[in-house]
Order: sequence, then structure tokens, then C-alpha cells
Amino acid sequence: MKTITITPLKAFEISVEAENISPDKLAPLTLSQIRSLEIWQGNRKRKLSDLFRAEGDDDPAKAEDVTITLRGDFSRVKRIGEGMTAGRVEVEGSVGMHAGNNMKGGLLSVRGDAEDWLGREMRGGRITVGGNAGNYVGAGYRGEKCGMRGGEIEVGGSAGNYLGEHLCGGSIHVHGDAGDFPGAANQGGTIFIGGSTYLPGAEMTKGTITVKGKARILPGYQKIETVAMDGEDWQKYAGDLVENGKGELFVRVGSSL
Amino acid sequence: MKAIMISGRTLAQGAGCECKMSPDFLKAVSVCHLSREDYSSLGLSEGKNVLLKNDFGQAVLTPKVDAGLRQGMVFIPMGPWANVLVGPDTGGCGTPHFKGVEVDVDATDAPVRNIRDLFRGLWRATA
Amino acid sequence: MIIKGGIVYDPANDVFGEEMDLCVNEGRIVEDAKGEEIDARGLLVMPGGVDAHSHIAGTKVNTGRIMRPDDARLGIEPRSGVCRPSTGYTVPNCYAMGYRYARMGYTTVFEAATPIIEARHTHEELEEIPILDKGALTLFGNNWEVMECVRDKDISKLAAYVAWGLRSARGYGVKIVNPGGGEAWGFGSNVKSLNDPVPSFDVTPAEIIAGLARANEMLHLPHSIHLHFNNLGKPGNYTTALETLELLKDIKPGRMRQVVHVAHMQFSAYGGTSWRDFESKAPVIADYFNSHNHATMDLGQLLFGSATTMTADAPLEYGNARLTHNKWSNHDIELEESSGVVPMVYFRKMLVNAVQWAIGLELALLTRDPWKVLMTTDHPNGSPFINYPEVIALLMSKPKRDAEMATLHEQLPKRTSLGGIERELDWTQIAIMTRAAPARILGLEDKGHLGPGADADISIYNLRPEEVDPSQDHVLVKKALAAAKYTIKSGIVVSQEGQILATPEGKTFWVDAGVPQADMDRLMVDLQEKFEKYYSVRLSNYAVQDAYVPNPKVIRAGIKVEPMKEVA
Amino acid sequence: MIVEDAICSFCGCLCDDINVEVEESKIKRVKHACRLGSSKILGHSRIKAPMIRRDGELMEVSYQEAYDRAAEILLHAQKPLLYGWASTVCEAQKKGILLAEEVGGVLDSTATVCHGPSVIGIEEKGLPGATLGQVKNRADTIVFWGCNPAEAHPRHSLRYSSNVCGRFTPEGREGRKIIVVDVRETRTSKNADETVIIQPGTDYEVISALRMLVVGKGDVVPDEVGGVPKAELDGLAKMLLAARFGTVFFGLGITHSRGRYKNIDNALSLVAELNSHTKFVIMPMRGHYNVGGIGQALAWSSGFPMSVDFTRNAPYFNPGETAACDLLAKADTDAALIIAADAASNFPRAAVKALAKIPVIQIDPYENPTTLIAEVVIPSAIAGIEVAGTAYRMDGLALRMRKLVDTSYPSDEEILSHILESVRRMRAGEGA
Repeated sequence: MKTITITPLKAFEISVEAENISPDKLAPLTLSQIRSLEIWQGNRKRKLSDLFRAEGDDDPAKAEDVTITLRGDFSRVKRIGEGMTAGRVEVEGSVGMHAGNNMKGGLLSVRGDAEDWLGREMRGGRITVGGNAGNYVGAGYRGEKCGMRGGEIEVGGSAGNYLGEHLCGGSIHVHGDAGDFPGAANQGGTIFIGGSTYLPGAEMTKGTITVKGKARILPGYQKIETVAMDGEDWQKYAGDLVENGKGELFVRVGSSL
Repeated sequence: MKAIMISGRTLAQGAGCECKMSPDFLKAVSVCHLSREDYSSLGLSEGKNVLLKNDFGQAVLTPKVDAGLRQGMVFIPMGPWANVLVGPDTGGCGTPHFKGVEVDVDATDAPVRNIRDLFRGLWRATA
Repeated sequence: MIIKGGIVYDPANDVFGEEMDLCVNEGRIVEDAKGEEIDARGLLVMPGGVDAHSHIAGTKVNTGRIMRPDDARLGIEPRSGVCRPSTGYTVPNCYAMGYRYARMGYTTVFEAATPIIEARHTHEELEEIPILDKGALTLFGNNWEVMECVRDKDISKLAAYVAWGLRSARGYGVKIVNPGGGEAWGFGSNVKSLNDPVPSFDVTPAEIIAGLARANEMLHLPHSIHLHFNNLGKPGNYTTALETLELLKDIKPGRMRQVVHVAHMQFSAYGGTSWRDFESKAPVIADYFNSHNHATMDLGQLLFGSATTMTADAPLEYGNARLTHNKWSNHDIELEESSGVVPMVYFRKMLVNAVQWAIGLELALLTRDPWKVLMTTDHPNGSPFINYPEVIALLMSKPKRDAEMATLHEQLPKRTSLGGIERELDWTQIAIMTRAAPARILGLEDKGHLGPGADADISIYNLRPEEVDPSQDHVLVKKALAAAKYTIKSGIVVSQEGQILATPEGKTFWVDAGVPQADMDRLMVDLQEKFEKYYSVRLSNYAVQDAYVPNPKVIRAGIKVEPMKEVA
Repeated sequence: MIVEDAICSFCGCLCDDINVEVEESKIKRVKHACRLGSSKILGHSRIKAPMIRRDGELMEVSYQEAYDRAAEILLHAQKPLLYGWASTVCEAQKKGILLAEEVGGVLDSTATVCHGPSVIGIEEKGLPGATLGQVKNRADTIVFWGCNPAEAHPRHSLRYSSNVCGRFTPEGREGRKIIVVDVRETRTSKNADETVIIQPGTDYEVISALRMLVVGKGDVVPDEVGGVPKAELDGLAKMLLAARFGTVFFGLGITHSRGRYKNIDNALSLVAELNSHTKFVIMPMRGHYNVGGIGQALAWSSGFPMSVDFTRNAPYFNPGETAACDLLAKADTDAALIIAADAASNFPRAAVKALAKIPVIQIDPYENPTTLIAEVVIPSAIAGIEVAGTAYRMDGLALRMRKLVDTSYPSDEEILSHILESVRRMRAGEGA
């Protein structure tokens, strides 16, 4: 096992872009090499050691044997765990935008909150967030037909708007509420929302969305029948028929607006 | 009274938007249009102003009846006064929520702040 | 500057791989010169590349950028040295257009389609593209004034309008796209054949094409009409292609050149009755080109992977969008044209795409005279221009073709003759199809060749033609052509080993054709009425102003100008 | 002397039939322009001279001092925001893009508080559009959705849409069906044949209902959507299908409301679907006269039309992260250059407060609230009146604005060039 602990030296005003902080990037490096990794803050190119303290094992290892612990406030540090294929990133506080984007494997666990674009264009692996997540959890990049294609995201608190937009595969589980338009243009992923949301599944063509709380339903959704699941009654909808969608939307009975 | 606020262009606002420090602009944009019913139910009349409040701020404006508005809706010409009531969050897409903003509306005797007053003390304000 | 000992291919001057020195002075090729020496001993040397059909600037191209941030983020290169940032793969930004063409040894590129009313936008982008000399073809095929002149059989007024249109747009040549169809698309329909009358205008596509061809020759324009056939992209459209070519064979050219240049022939060489029985008709089309001399073509080669289809054929693009469920931009242009933009991906395992890929190569290999065939991909419709080395390597190597065909849909051999074609093009033919022929077809006297007086646009490649067998070493050929050892533009070394060293501003060619004042006066009566009643802009704000063409290269033409002598 | 066919520099209509009477380099009278255009062209009081704020008060300085101070601010900033651009010509915009690249800043336009969501919608679905002249000559059915041209684009109906005559629309207004969809009645709805009032923030659902009705799946649609009875929506759908050439003009009513870019994304799909039944186009009612221009110039220079982050020497685009209001809401920018726009008036209050905390450079002819929070103020010539240059109309058409009168003020382009010179000089100085 190779563990690296990274801690910010000060609170950041201008956000930091740290796509180099991922198990794959740190696995082969020695501590001094890690400390001289390139990190950007605004238009300034810095070394990691200019902004963070890095401690831990020195010897090279494989990505799956690497655990990175991020201690302190990382809410303004973006792109943590970008493209990781294995290993673990433990964020004790909150994490900035684009955490775990293009992730293919491994575990990114965030005890606090996560900013927007958590797990953007994710392929595989697992992301857990103890607190709340921002907008575009598991979504795609502007103009792309496909966002998240695989992997799992679980959010303990609530999530922002456009959850899983352009979802092509994989699953997203939000225990709390989700903002507007979760699962827009869903083409085959699975979304579970423990709380309430607004206009789920816009232009969904495939996949499943389940809402335990309240949900405002789009006109393109046809009521099918009520089904029993996990000891509860759920209203099943088929849609989005504006796109001849074959998606399924389940809303717990007694909770639709 | 609870209401939904929308902000937008008007002819007078447009005509004055290149001379925002002028009294014309002040007159054109520091107004709040209300439906006839809301105007009377709030007991507004000549000389009375209207106070709009929400989590983001508050603004005192000159009330005006607008037959085109339905009950429960208010319209403020786009500009510094309207934007006191608009939140900074863009919901992930870069554009703030300028229309459909929840506000509390009440009559008031407080005066409408002029534009310099609205921005006084803002430069390098630490608060 | 002296380029020493290169193996020079300059077919326009009958130089077929001779070792010789090239002398450059003040941006031109000269008999002898002194100064900086470039060691090109044993290396392949050709004139700078000329691309006669590419969508590089204007409303369609920028619409492609705005609707495809997903494409812009693909080709991002940070700013460095003399270069500003590059972005985009199928629709590069302006700087990447200049840098990437220059890296491959190309020095002259023509925008393929510009509506007159939107030419200002095209020139703003052309001006922003570094290094390259350029020009823009001007669209006339769906223009109300053109259709009315043709309907009234008033060929001299039509010629006056073409001259006025080229001057207003600062354009270079007459571009015709799906004539009549763009106007019919104004109410959502299209023209089905050459003789299908255009609604409300009582004129047929055949008449529009023939009329514009005659006017083009009356004006002795340097380039012929540049034609995108009706029914492009539809199975069975090869009959429309042949009918149209036959229509034009008796028109006398005003200069020693073709009477019609066919754009992206590949998209109009389709057989079959639907996408199920879709097949190649390249052999029939190639036969026609081999047995007639009034027409030339550019390939419009398709390669597998991502592309962005953008054309003034709006109904075609609407069809593309419905077929692929991709995002769709449409832009109808008052009184003049229509256009569409749709992202596209071509797949190896899709039989239709595999056949389309084969058709382009068949056309190049079955047409005997390389002077009639330009190597293009109708960038970015068939593929981005940075893939030209792949097309050239395929044309020069049967083994590469066979290897590629093996990865494609197994039904392919039944739908194309490509598998049976042994021919492999050599450096002379490639130099013709990418340098000498495009320059001649466009009528650019100082381009595409290295004779004394020519522009000093030279490309030198890391490849020894005497030692390399393009058939076997196609990987080396492709690598060498992707990044020239030296690209020289107007006597300046602009690129070396793929790195941009200088970004001089290029010139913009446009054609000023003179017509009798009487015809111009008659024309102005029509135009005043159209601007008063139909256009949404005033006549005085319509034409492109001088400020938009800061480095002009004006080519004179017109009714009175007698035809030019035979070009080299 | 009379300048004929001058182009108005106020709104996205870019009317090009304005006659301006000029005597001794003063504009005396304006003909054909609407109230908005006339007020702009006739002119207002101007900022007299460059100023730098010392101990809270703006003090007059020389232009060179202002350029150098601006350059200093931009050079020292780690993430400067260069915002505005909509009320200047493309020639200045191009210089601004180069400046943003060289100082490593984020360049954004007023679209981000206006039709930015329309751009994102176009990135999802494309734009099935046309030039205004095509609408003039062919449109027999026009829908004004969430916009009020009578007050924001006064001559739109007269020159391009409801009331104008064209080749296939000789009867003008009589031959057209005008439909307004909005949350309130407006001056525009008074000239309409049909007005559909919907509840605020329900545009997306209403459009989805229309899409269902247009493709014949009306039975699934609930009895009321967005507060509109299904029968009324069905009637609207039939009117759209009955069009020979239909046009949807949409405005800030749907870009500013709940749903933002999804509303436009949905409207684009509705119009695309209508093209399999009849002919339909759609067009955003762009507000400022050259917000279209900065979108075009930024797209051909950087590949993206707005909100472009150049901090890492290459363009990065992501509204929601790189847009002006996002940076200010998260205090993720440490200096700002505001040109040809009034951020202090048009941004949410919290964003203005964040702006007031960082050094602000203003380039503008007129004093406005941004001046009250600016540290460096550089008055410029009025583009489109004192400076010729290119502007892009709401339908994407490029026109060249004429210069009507001389001025002693430097143009935006000259100011930006001088700032760029100072930046390069200082950077070379630092480097030496």
C-alpha cells in the first residue's frame, strides 16, 4: 500500500486546477517528484509544494495500491482524481469542481460536499459523497451526446440541477433532493432520488429514474400502472414520448406534485 | 404579500440605459408594476412607495398599475434596482435567475434610493 | 535563398523528379539568387499545396464551431512561440486553419461557398487565417436575380449580375449548389431533377446551370463554374451527374480550361435505389471523364471517424439530421441561398460509409488523366483536411488499400470495383492532383508550379523519392506528408519539421470582371427594386468594403478581355 | 450634411436605413430611428477624461497613465475577467481577445446575462434559422415567445416580421397570424391575433406539450399545462402546423426563467419537428447591437462563443464555471476589465459586491454604476457613431457601421492596443 496525504498550505482565493492529484499520476512517483508536480492557480503555473504539503510513502507502486488522503478544504481545488483508473482518493473535507471526471476505476470518497461536475463523463469506478453535490453530477461536456457511461455515484445529501444529463450508463444514487431536470436525455443509465425533484427524465430515451419524494411530471410521460417495490407503492410512467422514449420513471405514490 | 418578480426591458429603460446617472433613467427603472388587484389590496396610492424584499436584498420602488399583469406577479424594468433582488447563483449554466424570483411586497413610506446612493460605499467595501 | 539538390516534381513545367536547385528572391522563383541555403539533397520537393475546395471561413464554418464545443475541445494546442492557440478537429479555429495547412506544405486554400450577402463575415475570417493565400467562391445557384435573368433568357444581364456579385462579395468564382433546390427549400421542398421547375420562378436547374456556365465564359473568368450537383448524397444520383455533364459539353470555354468543375464528385457517384442496395457508380463516372474534356472534378474523399457536414444544400442537411438524429443547424439566406450544418461520424462497419470511402478512391484511380482530378475531402464534410496524407498514401499503395478494405464491412467488395484496381499513383500524379491541377483549374497563373516568376511557395518533405517505394512504405509516406521538413510561403520559411516559424499574412484573390455599362444599368434597375422591396438591408450597405480585404490580389476579367493564352 | 443609410448602434435589429443630419461634426437630427436608436445616436453626456481612483476618489490622469495602470492591474492578476464587448465593433473585440490571451484572463460577453442559455441550447440541438429577410418575404405565422419587441426592438415588426410586406407576403400584417406566448400581456401582445398566457417558469412543460400535440400524441398530455388548458394548447399546435412558413422569435422570457437553456433546447426541437410537417425557423432576439459580433469573433478565434478561460494558455469553455457571474459569485477572479457594458447595473447585487472588491478597469463613453466601483476609467469614442466597424445582426448578418462624426476620444480598439503595448513592455521589463 502506498499512502500520500496532501494538505493545503493556505485557503485559496483563486481556484486551483489539480488534475495531477490522482492515484495513476502519483503511483510511480517519489515524494520529491510528487512535490514538484505541476499545479495551476489561475494563470500561474506552480509546483504542488507551493500550495500543498505532501507526506507519505516514497516508493513507486501500482495505481490500485495507492491511497491519497486529502486533508483540509479542497472545495476550490478542481479536477481531483481526473481520469483515475484504480486506487483510492479519500477527501476528508469538501472537494472542488470536476472531481473524478473521466474516471475509469477506483474509489473517490468525499466526506464533505462536492462542487459541480462531479464524475463528469465517468466510465467506471465509484464515487461517494457524504454531504451535498453541486450541479451536473455525472453529466457530460457541453455539446456531447454522451455524459457518464459507467460506474456508480452515491450522494448522501442533495444534488443540484441537471443530475446525470446525457447519462449513457452507470448509476447515480442521491439520498436527498435533486434540482431541476435530473436524467435529461438519459440514454440507458439508472438514477435514484431519495428526496424530491423537478421535471425528471426530459427527453429520456432509455434507462430508469426513481423518485421517492415529490416530482413534477413532464407532459410527455404516460401514466402506466402502480407497482409495489421495497414495500412501497410507486406510480410508473413511460417516456419521454416527445422522443418516443422507452425510459421508465417511478414516483412513490402520494408524493407527486 | 408574496409575489413572483420578473425583470425586463421597457422603452423608457432602453432609451435611458446610455445615461444611467440621469433622472430620466431613475424615473424609468425604479418602478414596480403591479396588477390592479394587488395595487389596491396593498393600499397603495399616490405618494406611497412599495418595498420588495427577499433573501438577496430589498428595494423601495414607485408602484404603477399594469393591466397586463396577473395577480401575484410584479414587473420591474431591468437595471440596478431589480438586480438587488436577484441571486448570484446561476444553477450551473452561467446565467442568473432574473425572472420568476420570489419576493415579499408591502407598502412603505420609505423613499426610492437614487443611483449614487444605491452604490455608495460599495467600492472596496469589506462588509 | 537557394534550395539545393532537391528531387523536384513540377509537372506544370514538365519536371518529373529531377534533382535541381531552386532560387528564390523577393517572394518569387528566379533563375538564380544568393543568400540563405537550404539543403534539400535527395528530398522530395514540390510547389506549395493548393486546395481548391475547402470550407474554411464564413457563416457555415462558424455555425459549425458554435454548435460543436465538443469538437473545439478535441484539437486544443496551447499558444507558443509565434502561434496563438489552436482548437478544433473537424472545425478548427482560424489560426489552426493556417498552421495545420502550412505544416502539411499547403500554401493556398479556397473557401468553397460564400453567399454574397454574408461575404463580409467570410472575409473577416479569411483575414484572421495566417500564412495562406486564399479566395472565396461566390454562390449564385439559388439567387433570385440569376433565376429571373435565366428565365428571361437575358444572358448579358446575367453576366452583368455575376460580375456585380463577384465584386460585391470580393469573390473569385461562380459556385452553384443544388441549383433551384435552395429556393424550393424556402418553403420546405426541393427540386427532384434537372428539369423540375423551381416553384414561383418558372425556371429549371438545367437552365440555371447552363445560363451561369455561359455567363461565366462570356466574362472569361479565370475559373469555370464550380458545381455541386442536384440530388447529391442520394442513392442512384449518378444519372443526375451524367445528365448535367452532358448538358454542358457544347459550351465553349472563355479560357483554355474546363467548362465545369465538379465539386466532391464522390457524393454524386451513387448507384442503387435506396441505402440497402446502395453501390458505387465510380467506374461509369470515370469513363465519362476519360471520354470528355470539358469537365474536371475534386474527389470529396470520405474517411472513417468524425466529420461535420456543412453545405449550401440545406434539404440534404435536413435529411442528414433526420437520418442520424444529430443536432441540426439550418440557415436560409434571403433572395440568395440556404445552408445546413450537421455533425457526422463515418463507421468502418457501416456498409454505406465503406462504399462511400471506396468511391472516392475509385474515381481517382479510374480517371486516367490526373489533371482532371483534385485530391480533396470537401473539408470537413468527408474528413478534416489534416487527413490528406492518409488519402495520398491510399492512392499510392495497393497494399494499404487492401489492408484497409480487410477491416471494412464484408459486403463491400460486392458494391465497388476498388478491390480489383491495381493502379498506384506516383509522385508526379500526386503533385498534379494537389498542386498543378488545382492552380490551373482555378486559373492561378503564379501558383502550383516552380517556373521562374511563380510565387515562391515550396514544400520540402523528409522523404527520398529515389529510395522510398510508396507502395510498400506507405506508413513513411503518410508520416512525411503530415509535417513538411520545410514549408516556404512567398519566400519565407513558415514551417519546419511541423513547427510554425513565421505567420505572414496571405493575400486574398478576387476577380473584377468588366461588363458593358448598358447591361450594368439594366441590372441596377432590377437590383434597386429588389433592395427596395425584398432585401432586409439597403443596397448601400450590401457590398463588402475595402477594409475587409487589406491584402487583395485582383484578377481582371470581363466581356472585353480576350481569352488568356494556354496556361504552361 | 445628411449621412444616408447609417446603421443604428442600439439593438440587435441593426436598422440600416437611418438618416443622420450632421453639422460641424455635431449630430442635429435623426430620421427613421426608433426612440431607442434616436436617444443613442443623438447622444448623452460623456466621461470627460481618464481617471484613476486614489483614496476613494476618481482623479483625472493622462491616457498613458490610465493605460499603464490598467496594464499593471491585468498583469498582476492571476485570473482577470475581461467582460462586456457587446456595444463595440468587431475590430475592438479582436484586439480584446488577443489581450485576454496574453494576460491569461477569462473573456466573457453580455450574452452570459442575456442569450447565453440560447447558445448552450444551440450546442445541444443546433439552430434551424434564417436571415430576417427570409422571414420578411415568406413568414405567414410568427410566434413571439417570451419577448416584447414593441419595447425592446421597436422597428422589428415594421422592417422584418409582423407588419412588413415581401414577395410572398404582399398583404403584410393582414396576411399573417401573430401569436404571443408570455407570462403577461405586453405592448407586443396588443398587436397579436392570439395571446397565450402561461405561468412563470413553465415554458419547458408548455413546449413539451406542444411537441406531443404536433406529433399527434395529445391524448397523453394532461388537461392543463403551465396553467393553459389543453384545448388552447391544441389550438396553438394546429396554428403552427397550418403555417406555410412559420417563425419563432424568442427572448429573455425563456432564457432568464427556470429551466434556462433547457427551455431553448426544447424550443429548438419543437421547431426542428415542425419541419417534417411544414417549414419553420427560429431566431433569438439578441439585445445589444453587437453581442452577435463578439460571439462570432470569439468562436472563430478560440472555437467557443462566450465564457472562454485563457488562463492556461489555451481556450477552455464551460458556462457555469467560466461565466462572469460564476466567477464573481465564487470570488474566483482578482481583477476585471469591463468594456462596452455596465456590469454593475446588470449583474445580481452579490456579484456587483464581489466586483467592487477587486480592481476594475472601465472602458466606456458614458458614466454609469460601473464607474462608481471602478479604479481606472478610460473614456472611449462611441463605436458605430464616432468609429466605423463591423457588427452582427440578431440573425448573424455582418454589416459595417459608418462613422458619422469625428471625435477626439480614442476608439476602443486604440485603447486596447495601448494597454496591450503597456502589458508587453512591462512583461519585458519584468523579464529583463
